[in-house]
Amino acid sequence: MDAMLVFDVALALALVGLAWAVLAAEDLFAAVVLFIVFGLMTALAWVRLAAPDVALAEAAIGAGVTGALLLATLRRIGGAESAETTPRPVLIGVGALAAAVTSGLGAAFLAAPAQGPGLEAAIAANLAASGVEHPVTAVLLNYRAYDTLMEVVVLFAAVVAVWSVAQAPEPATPLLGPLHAGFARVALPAAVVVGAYLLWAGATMPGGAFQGGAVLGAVAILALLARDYVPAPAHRAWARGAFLAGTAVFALVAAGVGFGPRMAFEYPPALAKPLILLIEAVVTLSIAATLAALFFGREPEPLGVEVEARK
Amino acid sequence: MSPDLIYGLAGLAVFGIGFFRALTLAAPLRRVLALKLCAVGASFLLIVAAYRQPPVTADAVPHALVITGIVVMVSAMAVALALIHRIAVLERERSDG
Amino acid sequence: MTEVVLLPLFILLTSLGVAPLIFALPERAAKLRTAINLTAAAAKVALVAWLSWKVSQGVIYEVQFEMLPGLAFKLQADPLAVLFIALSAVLWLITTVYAVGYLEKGPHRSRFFGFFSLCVAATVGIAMAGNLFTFLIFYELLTLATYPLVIHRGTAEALRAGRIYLIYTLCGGLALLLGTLWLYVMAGTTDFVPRGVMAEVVAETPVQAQLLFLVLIAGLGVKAALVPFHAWLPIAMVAPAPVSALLHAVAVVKAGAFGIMRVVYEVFGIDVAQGLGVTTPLLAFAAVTILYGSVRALMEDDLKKRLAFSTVSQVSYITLGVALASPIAAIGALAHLTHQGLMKITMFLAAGNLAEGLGVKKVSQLDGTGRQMPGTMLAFTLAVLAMIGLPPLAGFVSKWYLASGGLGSGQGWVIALLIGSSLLNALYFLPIVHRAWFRDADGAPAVPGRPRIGWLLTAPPIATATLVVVAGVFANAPFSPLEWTRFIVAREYLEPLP
Amino acid sequence: MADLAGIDWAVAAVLLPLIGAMACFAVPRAAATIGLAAVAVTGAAALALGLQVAAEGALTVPLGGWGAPLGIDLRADGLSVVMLVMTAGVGLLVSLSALGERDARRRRYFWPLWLLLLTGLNGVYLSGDLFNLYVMIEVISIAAIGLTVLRGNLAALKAGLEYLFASMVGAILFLLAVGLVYLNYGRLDLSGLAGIAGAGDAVLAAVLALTLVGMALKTALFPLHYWLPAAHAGATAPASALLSALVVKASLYIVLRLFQYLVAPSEVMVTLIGALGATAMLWGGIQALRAPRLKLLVAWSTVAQVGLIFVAFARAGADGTAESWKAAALIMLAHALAKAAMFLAAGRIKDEVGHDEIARLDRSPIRPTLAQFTFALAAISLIGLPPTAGFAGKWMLMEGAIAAGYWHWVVVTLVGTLLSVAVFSRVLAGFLRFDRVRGPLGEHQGWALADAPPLVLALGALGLGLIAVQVLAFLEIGAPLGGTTGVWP
Amino acid sequence: MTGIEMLSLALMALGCLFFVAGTVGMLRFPDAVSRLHALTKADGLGLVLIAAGAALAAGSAGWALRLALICGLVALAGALGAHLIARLVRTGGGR
Repeated sequence: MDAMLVFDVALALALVGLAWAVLAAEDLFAAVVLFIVFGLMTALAWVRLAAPDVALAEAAIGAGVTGALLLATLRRIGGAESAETTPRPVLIGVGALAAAVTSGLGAAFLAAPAQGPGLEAAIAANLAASGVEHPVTAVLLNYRAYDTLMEVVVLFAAVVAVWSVAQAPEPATPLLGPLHAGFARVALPAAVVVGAYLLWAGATMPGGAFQGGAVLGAVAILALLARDYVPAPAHRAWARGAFLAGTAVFALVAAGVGFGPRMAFEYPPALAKPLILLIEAVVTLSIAATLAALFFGREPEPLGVEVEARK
Repeated sequence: MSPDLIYGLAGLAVFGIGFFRALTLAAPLRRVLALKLCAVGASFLLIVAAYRQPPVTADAVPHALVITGIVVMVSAMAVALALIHRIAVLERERSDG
Repeated sequence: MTEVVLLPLFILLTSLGVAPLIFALPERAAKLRTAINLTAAAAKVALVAWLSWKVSQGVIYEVQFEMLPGLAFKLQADPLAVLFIALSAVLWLITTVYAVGYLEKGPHRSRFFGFFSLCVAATVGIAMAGNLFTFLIFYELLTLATYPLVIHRGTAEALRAGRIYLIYTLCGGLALLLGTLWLYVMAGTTDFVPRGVMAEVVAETPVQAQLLFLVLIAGLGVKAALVPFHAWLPIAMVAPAPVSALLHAVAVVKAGAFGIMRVVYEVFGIDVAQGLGVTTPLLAFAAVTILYGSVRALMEDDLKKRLAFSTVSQVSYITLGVALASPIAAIGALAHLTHQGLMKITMFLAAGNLAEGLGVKKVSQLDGTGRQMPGTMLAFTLAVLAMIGLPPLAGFVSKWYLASGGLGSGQGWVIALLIGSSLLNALYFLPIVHRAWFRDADGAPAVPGRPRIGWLLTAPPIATATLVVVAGVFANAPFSPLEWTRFIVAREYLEPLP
Repeated sequence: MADLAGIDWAVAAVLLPLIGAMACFAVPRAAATIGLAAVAVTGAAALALGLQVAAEGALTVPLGGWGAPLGIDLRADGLSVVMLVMTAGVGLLVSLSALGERDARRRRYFWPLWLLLLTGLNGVYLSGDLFNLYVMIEVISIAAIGLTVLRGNLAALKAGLEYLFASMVGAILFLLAVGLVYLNYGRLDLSGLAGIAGAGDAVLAAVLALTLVGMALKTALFPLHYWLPAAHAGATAPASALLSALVVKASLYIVLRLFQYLVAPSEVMVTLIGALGATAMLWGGIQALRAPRLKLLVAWSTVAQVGLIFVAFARAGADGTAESWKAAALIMLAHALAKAAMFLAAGRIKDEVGHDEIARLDRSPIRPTLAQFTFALAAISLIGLPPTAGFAGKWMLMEGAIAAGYWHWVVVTLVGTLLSVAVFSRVLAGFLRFDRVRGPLGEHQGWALADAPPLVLALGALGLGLIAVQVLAFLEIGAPLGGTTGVWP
Repeated sequence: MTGIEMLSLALMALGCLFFVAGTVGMLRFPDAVSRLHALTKADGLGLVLIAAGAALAAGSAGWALRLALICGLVALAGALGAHLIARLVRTGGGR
């Protein structure tokens, strides 16, 4: 098995090297591209550490959607760079601090028991009652469903914050030409099928709401880029509904089951699987809409509205 | 020298770089990148905690936590990028306004 | 028997409850505001009268509720408290009448009267505090309520005076807070108990007890204007006349002296304090303050500042009496607490009339004012004679007891001190009287035409002057201040009275 | 366990504001009414939970029925209920004063952001799981940043970005701590960890250090406070009241919880915290003295008060922490009420007078006397003069310090009190000065219904001092007794 | 080391060779368009070879089909990417 160790060491070094390259790149665009590569490499690392779900999420959200957001912002701020650099003594001081913190963490990490105690036994024991076969989905949507609800709330909060911040309409993106339109007509429906499949597979294999949502989000972003769909002010009500659908269904189901003898978030055993699938489906749609809205970056104001400058 | 040890240390190194640069970089976009690297470094720790020698299946809880962490991180970055964009727009308005 | 247990609370509420009412009144509702003020003051006097009759029957009222674990907000109407409340209630009534006249058309009268009644509420609270913790609460409330009054005029000079006043009194407050905390940690309780609570603590750690005494006296000394901490009193004279009259002659200054009395008698206990050897330095401080105050008063040309310095020295008579640690001296001290209040308020009210009516602020401008404002100057002269210690009047009574107390406890030099300070009093007061009556106003009077101050301003000083005479002549009458002090000291010392 | 009227109030306290937030976002025109109703209903839920805890003692709700290590538990004991009721009360009054917002965009987005913030806060106070605390902190910080930048001008946006970076670094440090805990103990539930956390091993040292730095960054303890003044001063009045009074408390609460559950801090750690707190008090005071604008002064006084809370925690050394967290909690409560009142009053003064430069406050002929009176009342509580809640907190602090013989903390607190007197007397003098007024002096003007919420808050701060003993008794319900006995090396 | 494993290893080695060639091409060629040329051609072929080798190693038909699908998609994406970059270069943007 030592061949894989060589690969692991190589990948680890590549990761550290890439991390330094991302932050040391002199040009912002290069930094973002290197960051996307770093994201993909991390996904590879997750695969090596036997965490397929996380690899999918990292690739789809960590590298894909985040990369798209970064590139979009880069275009909007036009690569304006503040030239000031931090003075050398501060660099050395903070460097020493960071090194100290990291080495402290390293010591604590090495002192920790390798492959120490965990909850895998408890998960396996309760898997039958959780309504899904795949352990990660069971943890996400049943054991720690409260965490996942709050995670979707964070996403919802992000879109509320972004809509409250951004206002002024901005210059339109350049057209991507006919070839892309043809490709889009073929690829996008296929991607939608892939997204739906990912959602469905989540119950038994690595996959699930977030990964599926991310793929569908990517589809929406491509549609926005190709301006197949231009968000109009009239669509705002629909968009608001889409953003909060996931959280609303999740919260109402969680509270709903809470009435009567059972605890909140405690699905009745017979209904566990359908309920989880219902929640996952709506959450996937919600995530896709939210990620696309985050990419679009602002509430689609009626174009004519002249937003007076804040005093 | 099992994989979890290698990647654990690599993750901490990535965190160190990210933490160092997050405190020293001035450009807001680069600081966002640095913070995302710190977050990835931190999630290495969790995934390594979940790693079990191959025949045994890995512990699913940290995986769920890291997925949540990724989604939280992307939403925080989205807000940061929206702020950066809005600041750039206002500064451009102010400079030529 | 505790019939109307809440009587102390009602007395407190007559002014505390009234304050927000007055704050909310718009400026032009002058009639309504005066009505509220006067009824509240009258009600308080009535309640105090009833209380004093009850307390003389041996009833002790007490209201208590727990504020912090182990610490209670406690109001207790014992005879000592009643004396101080009676004084402040009567004088508040008179000064309110005076203030209504004085601030005829001035701005912010609602705010003034609001804080004015808050001050009196604080004074009453200080009097009735059952433990040092409650005393501290009202002590700080007094600072907060008097600050806006000192800077009522809103001028830059008033604000500067206010800032100095705030620094002094808040530092005093913090010292008292530190003392109360330390007392609570060392003695386990801050309650006022006739024979004091510090007996065993003094036995164990005398040095710490001495330090605690120093901190407590420093905290209280600021308000009692003991020498190193007296500077704020003359500066605060920039306040309007009713404020300097009621507050700086009665409420604030007496609160400090009253606090010292409580600490010496009911926290340490007089014999424990004497055993600890802290009374002699206190005696020294009081003596120095008496002399220093009189000397500075001599040099001061501004009338109100001269009166302020005289207050500094007069208040230390009380501390002197307390520190002499003999029952007779204690009677002298307590009697002086009331008599000095009456005398000093007459003088300040008269000074206010002079400033308001004739625009006379300096002693040198006082020539011939006797003829122009006979009533006021008559009251002023009576108060001056009482202050110097002319036999039948109030001043003589308290000085007499102080002197015999000093003699009794072997401190012979006290008599020399009292005689000396009386002489000094005469030196800085008699020229005022001489200028007022025996010099004719050469040249045009400072303000043309009859001085236009109405009866609202002349009646109060005359009333207080008559009280001074009454307190002096009928000293042995049943409810006179002197009689009441004998009753208190009896309870305090539990010995047969001489 | 279903209970009081069959509803599980702990879950209700978290889900109600969430549902309210979504409703406000869905119907922007009716955001204000829905928002206010949601805040009121959440307040009722918090009170019901309080009654229940008062009756039955600490309450544990195993969500999903799975139990501690696998599932997530909600835990409501004395401290969390006091924080919940405080958040609900202050939040309701701030919401009332936010009704006066005229700008359409701000009115539309204040309510969903505020209710999401409320969800996060209630989530933190009820959470019994470390990672759940992390997610809740993220909900709070994103909503808080949304509120900070709601004003929309460049200064607010820049302050918001700086605040976002600070809270992201803080959250990541906390995530690292969670990672280390899971690596070593394989479980994340606080009550479970309290038992097995071994005495004095290196991991707990790292976890404690990381969390302390992370939370210090988010609560703006001295060296890491650089982002707070600009962010809190730049926001709109209701937003800054929420930020200063409530958001700062969440990370303070987490530090308290960790010291209670994971490991009792050692003497070195406690003195370090006290020292940082002391410097924060001095630095905050000095900066507040130099602050030109009213809201900046109030923001700097938050930095000082956070320092005071840490000093309160450190007042009696390591073994005293079992008692001194109550003093810290009391000061947190007093600060929340007084600071919210002060920020709202400052906002009112700025609306009436037109600007909030302290030097020119006394020149304006318009004097909002009621708002100024509220400001003064809040100042009295922040200074800590009797009978306010601030005084009760400081009294507990100094009493514990003297009993344990740590006199230096007493001296620090007294100096801090004098400093805050100087700071606030600078503002109060401006209110009471009349000789440089331009134009005729109006009388009783500037009074409006919007003055009511701050006044109620200020009177609350005043009145709370009188019932401090009941609050302290309530704090003791179900409080874990100082976590493990293990003392970190 | 049966025959099939030998063959799949050989195929994969060949594929890697093409990838290396593509990368060298990308670094050495002067302007953007020629670099595009190197990338799409060499990497495309390299990918197919590695996929074939992997399919042999995996053995089951299902995996072979999936790998083929992946090759198809990557080729499609590569072509579109190259086209868009080329359009950008022709219209004067890009670096």
